[in-house]
Amino acid sequence: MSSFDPKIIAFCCDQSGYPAADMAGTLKLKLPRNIEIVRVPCAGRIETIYLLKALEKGADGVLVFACYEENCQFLRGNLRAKARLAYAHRMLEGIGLEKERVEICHLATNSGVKFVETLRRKSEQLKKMGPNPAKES
Amino acid sequence: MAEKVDLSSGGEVLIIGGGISGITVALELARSGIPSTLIEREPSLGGLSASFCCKASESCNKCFACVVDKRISEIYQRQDISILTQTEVIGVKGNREKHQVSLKKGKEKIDLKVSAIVIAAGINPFDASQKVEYGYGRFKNVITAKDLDEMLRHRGTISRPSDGKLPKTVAFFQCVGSRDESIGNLYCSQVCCAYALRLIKAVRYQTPEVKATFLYMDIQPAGASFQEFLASCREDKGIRLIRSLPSKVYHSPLSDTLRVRFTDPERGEVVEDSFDLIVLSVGMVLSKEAKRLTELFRLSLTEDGFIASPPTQTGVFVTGACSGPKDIDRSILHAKSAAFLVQQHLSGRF
Amino acid sequence: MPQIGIFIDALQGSIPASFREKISDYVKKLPGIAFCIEEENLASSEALNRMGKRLEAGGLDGVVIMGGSPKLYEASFQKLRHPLPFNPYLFAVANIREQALWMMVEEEAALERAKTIISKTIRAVSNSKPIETQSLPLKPEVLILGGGVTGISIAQELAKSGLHIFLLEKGNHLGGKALELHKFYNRPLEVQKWMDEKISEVKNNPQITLFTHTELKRLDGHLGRFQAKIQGPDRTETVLSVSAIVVATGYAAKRETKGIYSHKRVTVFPEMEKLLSETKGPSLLWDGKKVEMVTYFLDGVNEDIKVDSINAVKQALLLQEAFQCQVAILCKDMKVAADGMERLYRKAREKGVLFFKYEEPPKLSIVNGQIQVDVRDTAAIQKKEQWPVSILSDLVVVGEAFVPAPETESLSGLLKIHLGNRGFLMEDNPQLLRVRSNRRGIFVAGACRFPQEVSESLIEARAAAQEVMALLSKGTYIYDLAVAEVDPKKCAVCYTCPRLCPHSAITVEKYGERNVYIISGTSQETKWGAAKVDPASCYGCGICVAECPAKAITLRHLTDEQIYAQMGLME
Amino acid sequence: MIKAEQKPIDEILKYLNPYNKILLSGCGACVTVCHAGGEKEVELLASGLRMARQKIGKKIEVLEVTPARQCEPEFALELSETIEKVEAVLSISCGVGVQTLVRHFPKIPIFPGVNTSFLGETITHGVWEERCQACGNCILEKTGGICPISRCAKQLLNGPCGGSSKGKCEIKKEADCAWQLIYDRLKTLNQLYKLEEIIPAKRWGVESRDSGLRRIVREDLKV
Amino acid sequence: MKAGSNLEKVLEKRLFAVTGELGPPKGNDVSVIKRKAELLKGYVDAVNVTDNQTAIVRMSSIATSSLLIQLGLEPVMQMTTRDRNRIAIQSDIFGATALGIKNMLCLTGDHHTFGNQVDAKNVHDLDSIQLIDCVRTMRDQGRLLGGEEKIEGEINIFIGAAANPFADPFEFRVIRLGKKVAAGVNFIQTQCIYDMNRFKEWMRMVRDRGLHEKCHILGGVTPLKSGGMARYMAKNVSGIIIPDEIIDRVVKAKKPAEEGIKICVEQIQELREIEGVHGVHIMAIEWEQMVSKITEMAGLLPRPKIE
Repeated sequence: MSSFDPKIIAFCCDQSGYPAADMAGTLKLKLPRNIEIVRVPCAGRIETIYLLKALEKGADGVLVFACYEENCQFLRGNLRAKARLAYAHRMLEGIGLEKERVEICHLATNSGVKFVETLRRKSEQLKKMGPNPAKES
Repeated sequence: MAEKVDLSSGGEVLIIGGGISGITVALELARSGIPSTLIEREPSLGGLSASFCCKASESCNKCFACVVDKRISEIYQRQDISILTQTEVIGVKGNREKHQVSLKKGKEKIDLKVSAIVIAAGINPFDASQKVEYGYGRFKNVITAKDLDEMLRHRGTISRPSDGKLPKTVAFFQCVGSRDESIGNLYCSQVCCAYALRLIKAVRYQTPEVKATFLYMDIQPAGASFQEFLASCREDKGIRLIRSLPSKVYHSPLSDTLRVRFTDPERGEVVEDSFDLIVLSVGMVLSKEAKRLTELFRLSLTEDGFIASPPTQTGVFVTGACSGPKDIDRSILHAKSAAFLVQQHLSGRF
Repeated sequence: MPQIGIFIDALQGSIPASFREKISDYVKKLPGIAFCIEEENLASSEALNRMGKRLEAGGLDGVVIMGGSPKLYEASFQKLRHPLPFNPYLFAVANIREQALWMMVEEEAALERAKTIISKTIRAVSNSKPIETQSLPLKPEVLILGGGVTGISIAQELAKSGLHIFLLEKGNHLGGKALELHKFYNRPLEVQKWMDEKISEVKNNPQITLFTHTELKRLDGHLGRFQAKIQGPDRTETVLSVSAIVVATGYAAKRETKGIYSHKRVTVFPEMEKLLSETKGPSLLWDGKKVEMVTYFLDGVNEDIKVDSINAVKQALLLQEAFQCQVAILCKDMKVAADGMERLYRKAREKGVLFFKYEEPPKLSIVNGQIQVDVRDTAAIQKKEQWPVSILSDLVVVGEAFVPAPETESLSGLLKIHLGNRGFLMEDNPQLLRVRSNRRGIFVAGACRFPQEVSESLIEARAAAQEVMALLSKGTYIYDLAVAEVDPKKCAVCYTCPRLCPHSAITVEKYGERNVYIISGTSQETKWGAAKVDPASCYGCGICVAECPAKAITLRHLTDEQIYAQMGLME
Repeated sequence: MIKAEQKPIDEILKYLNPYNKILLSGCGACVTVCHAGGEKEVELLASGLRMARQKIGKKIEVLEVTPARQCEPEFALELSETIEKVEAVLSISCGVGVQTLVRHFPKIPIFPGVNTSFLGETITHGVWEERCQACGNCILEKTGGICPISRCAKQLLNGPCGGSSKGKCEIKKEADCAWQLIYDRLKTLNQLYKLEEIIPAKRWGVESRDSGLRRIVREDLKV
Repeated sequence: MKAGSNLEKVLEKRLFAVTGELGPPKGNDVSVIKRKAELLKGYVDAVNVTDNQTAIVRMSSIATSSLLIQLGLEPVMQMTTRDRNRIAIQSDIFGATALGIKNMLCLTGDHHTFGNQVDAKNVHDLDSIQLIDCVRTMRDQGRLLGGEEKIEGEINIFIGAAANPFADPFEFRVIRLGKKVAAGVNFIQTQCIYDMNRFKEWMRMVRDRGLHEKCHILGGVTPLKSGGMARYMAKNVSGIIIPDEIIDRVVKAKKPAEEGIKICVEQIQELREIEGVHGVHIMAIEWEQMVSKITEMAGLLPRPKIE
């Protein structure tokens, strides 16, 4: 396996993603290296430009951890995040980048296991896809 | 290091039981500016509902487990609630105005003078081994819904305790220990139907090859969008809803599966079916700790064996599942209304 | 170069000493570090006092705590707030335990990850600005919409706690749907008498100003200064200024009247309840004839609402005991998930009530003046050909469909609160904890959210009262200005943010100063111009910030730079 | 307001191929309101362009700016120093903005980034519908305030045509037939008599675009 | 007399007129016109020549009409406002009348996106009613639209237009017919009729306003070839209503084509009894050979010869 460690930016909603990350820590579940966790009050705070700037400035993949539908503390933050991801996907398709580089994963405060599994799966997937050709060298 | 118990912010109210009900009463009183002391027998807060996993499938199935986690982290952030874990009540004296309560934390004894006491001692899941014919404790692959919950929370996927493999067929028995004359529990625990169906939906969403069979008497609704939830369960091909309670479970050594005997209403006769895993939806019974507290506070029990709430002037309030089976949703609601009563009782006094 | 103070928390040894040394060596070499202190357990009060004194010395632009999850420390920040002039938003936490030490396989990887987290956190805190707290005075005045059993009990509870209540009832009498009930299923109480006492107590309670025949016409303002324009019977309009609002407008019942349901021998629960309470004699008369056989057809409409099952069993017991009728109850599932219902259900079976659990709905037909009900019971064990059974009944009681009250939709538009499934108020979101709406200061209770048994609605009423008290009891609402803020110069007034704010906290007003436009021909003022966020109602979620096409809105406690800093990619 | 939609990015990349340093200019007015060319979209498109070119190894430098309104000479001239530094300009303001820049900067290639669609009304957030063709001689008073020139597929002045059924236009099944709306509207205002007189042929050649380039001159305002 | 065309004479003499319809070829193959003309000769008083029907490019209506004149048939030149602006329309009318064409049908025309030139720019400078008014001005006042100078020569044209009683809003359809009459129309050919009750209701409203005296109304009929055609027209062609009983009759019939003809003949007989209907317009699209059979079975033969 190539020694390439995909750089993943994980936007974690403070209501579900970030506590799930803490729980994964307390359960001593191991994460792949090279993962940046960004704490935002709600997935709705994540602007589409963050997703694109992340890929542009060197990330190989972006993961948005949002609450499940109908479980968002701010009622529609997760739906807005999904809509912005769709916009980003259209943009990525336009410039020939794989859609899988940016993905959303719904979870709740106590989904530590799902948090780690998603990140591991994504890291493997990005290893196969190879580094992000569009990142600033 | 016996850290000196900091009672400066203890205030007027003692809350016994650190489950979701106790925590909510403490939080609501704190929001109204009334400091309180919360004591909990276990080393950590959250009680039974803190060990629940998230049961969402495509979208949230409203099991409220994540709300419990949030309330726990919120209560640690408040500084006007003093939390004493591994603490028990050993004696109480005093009348309506002032209650003299003595607590035991490890070797230390603490005495408190409070004007209101809230009992939120919660419940224990019914001991499934009492239903001998289901073989809980004898057969490895017969587990309770609580065990499955913890398995999903810590390991993320369902697996058979005997060999750790993914069970292809799972049976859920409802009303284990509730609505049952032979045990003497003549009440419905109200939560197990929705709880089991949510577990099924979560498991089937994660591992669609698992086929579930749900053996029930009457499906009890829970929450405002239960109709759509139940309709989606009925449409799901992998879930069989059969209105009959099983009578016996045997272990068949050759195939390491469990044979279950129950009546199939369509064919109108008794049938036997084999399952890789059996999950018992155990009901609620008053916790031993709660029984001790009822004697201590000279409270009475209801017909169903839960704590009857005393007249409010006595300054003693009962909330949560120990006063009658409730799910997390209604426990929070009842805790808020109890907090309001406490507040009225205190303001009545000031 | 901003001066940053560093505290390394050992968290009672859960971060090993070796790891801590490497961290402190790394930190000491970084530019702009004022000091780097290690603490055994930062959350303990002594450590906090030491930290407080050290911060009092001043000369710091920010503090970074290296330890566990930020959630552990937010409490200690709050404890620090009072004695110390150090703004909590200048604190940042480097989560090196949960998200570095415990998450990496080898220690070396954990150390390297901890270093990146630390450098990112330092950069994030160095461009964060202090955020002050504000307090909003709250008059102890509450508006309650809906004079049903929920509305009047909230009014009573809050009046007892010293608040002044404006109770608005659209109709001409108080009591709402509960007046159709005569007996509780679990309390030996005459509902009518109990309701009359409550109504009279509300009527002559000085704390409660009662408006009947009155409707809410318009609502402006936010928490603490809602301006509710109400219209009385003679079309006079008054404006109430209240701090909080509780919606308790209840539900409506829609009776099926097509086909056989319009037959005179088919009735609904309220009529049956009235009949049972008025008839004294040993036998029950319906349309002049003696009633021997009554059938209850449940779950035809509200399959997931318990009220029909509860009322059916209660009435069946009364019919069997007092009027020697034979009762059959047809349902998909018998709802016993209410305190004491299982015992009532068993008592009904002992008294001879027949229960049928159907899958396909039973067929009703008229046979010489009576209603024949054919039903196939799925719980029975007999062979298929013995079913369906046809029950010849003098009276069939059918459940009415519970639908939202007619004005619920317009009310949700007026109050800018969301509608949930089936048109009831508020979506079924666990985070709302049953009584909160999507707007701060507006609460929802009782059947208008979800139709339920009276005793449940009373608990919900008291819970809503508690929410109001928690808000108004201190007289002021203290909040951090960690909210969104619109730059009027950049705002293109495109109305995106008021539409998308889930908490309806944004309204559109004319820049800073109030440009008042008089609508031609009327004296009505109107404000038009840039969007404005009401700081007290904003939850700080940042949805509007991300949606604004002109990037005119900033989130004061989490700006773009801070997020880019956390991403650790920017130069 | 003018409504516009962004061009697919691969199309933009085609005609930007020869240039390695461009200015991407948005506009703070109409295209901001319809989320096609505001500051947010400028950032997004800039990032997309950089990544696309980075991917094929032909880096591009994108300067980003969003004047308040691109159809004013002063705002356009504000960009002059930056424009000197670039090889081409990509403007995601409406067609007017693009051509304002072209008039002021004749020597530099200027490209559109959006397709300017129509003058439209907001139905709900994110849904806009055409309302006006700017035909220069408004006939709304004749049709109860509903314009057949912009909302009828055949621009009839004495509609509806034989294809209107159940209130819908035969050309686009989901679109309302303008003349059905006009009929219903005038019926509620009980002014149906207005539909009985023949509306004469429109004088296209005098006021509409068919009269050639149109110019409004307000002597009272001229400086 | 407006133009002295055969159709006008038949109608003025209160005889029951019969008009056919002929679709020009998708090219310049004159033999197609000859073949269709032969099938219609002697069975109809005049033949409608469609103008790029459903926006599909065909030989122009003027050319085909003048060819029909040489073949001894009287054409009714259809003209749509979709493809020509007012300059082209008026100059075409000069040409047509010069070539001896005496009848004209003024239509708005099908939208160009239905045809095979979807990228075209449609014109719609005038609409059908403004076109009628324009032609009447040229004929009666000898002036061009909005122009002052006299036309060199006489424009004698018998003006016709279409009407669709089955489009919505139904109660407005008669008012619109009134507008066409006010604009100077001389005869009307309706959309093909299947829903007889609705047509009768429409005729009643026409009679209430006395429009049936101000212009000659010919009922349009189209024989159904098969069940499939019936279902297709009912579903896709808006402005045509085919009641289910008629669709069922054609679908269930052993020989659908014959059943279609039988229905068409019944319709013609029914139209003859309706007061105010002065003729029938048989639109046998690509089935011209059936016109002889239909006219014979409906007892419309022989066609009157009027000097």
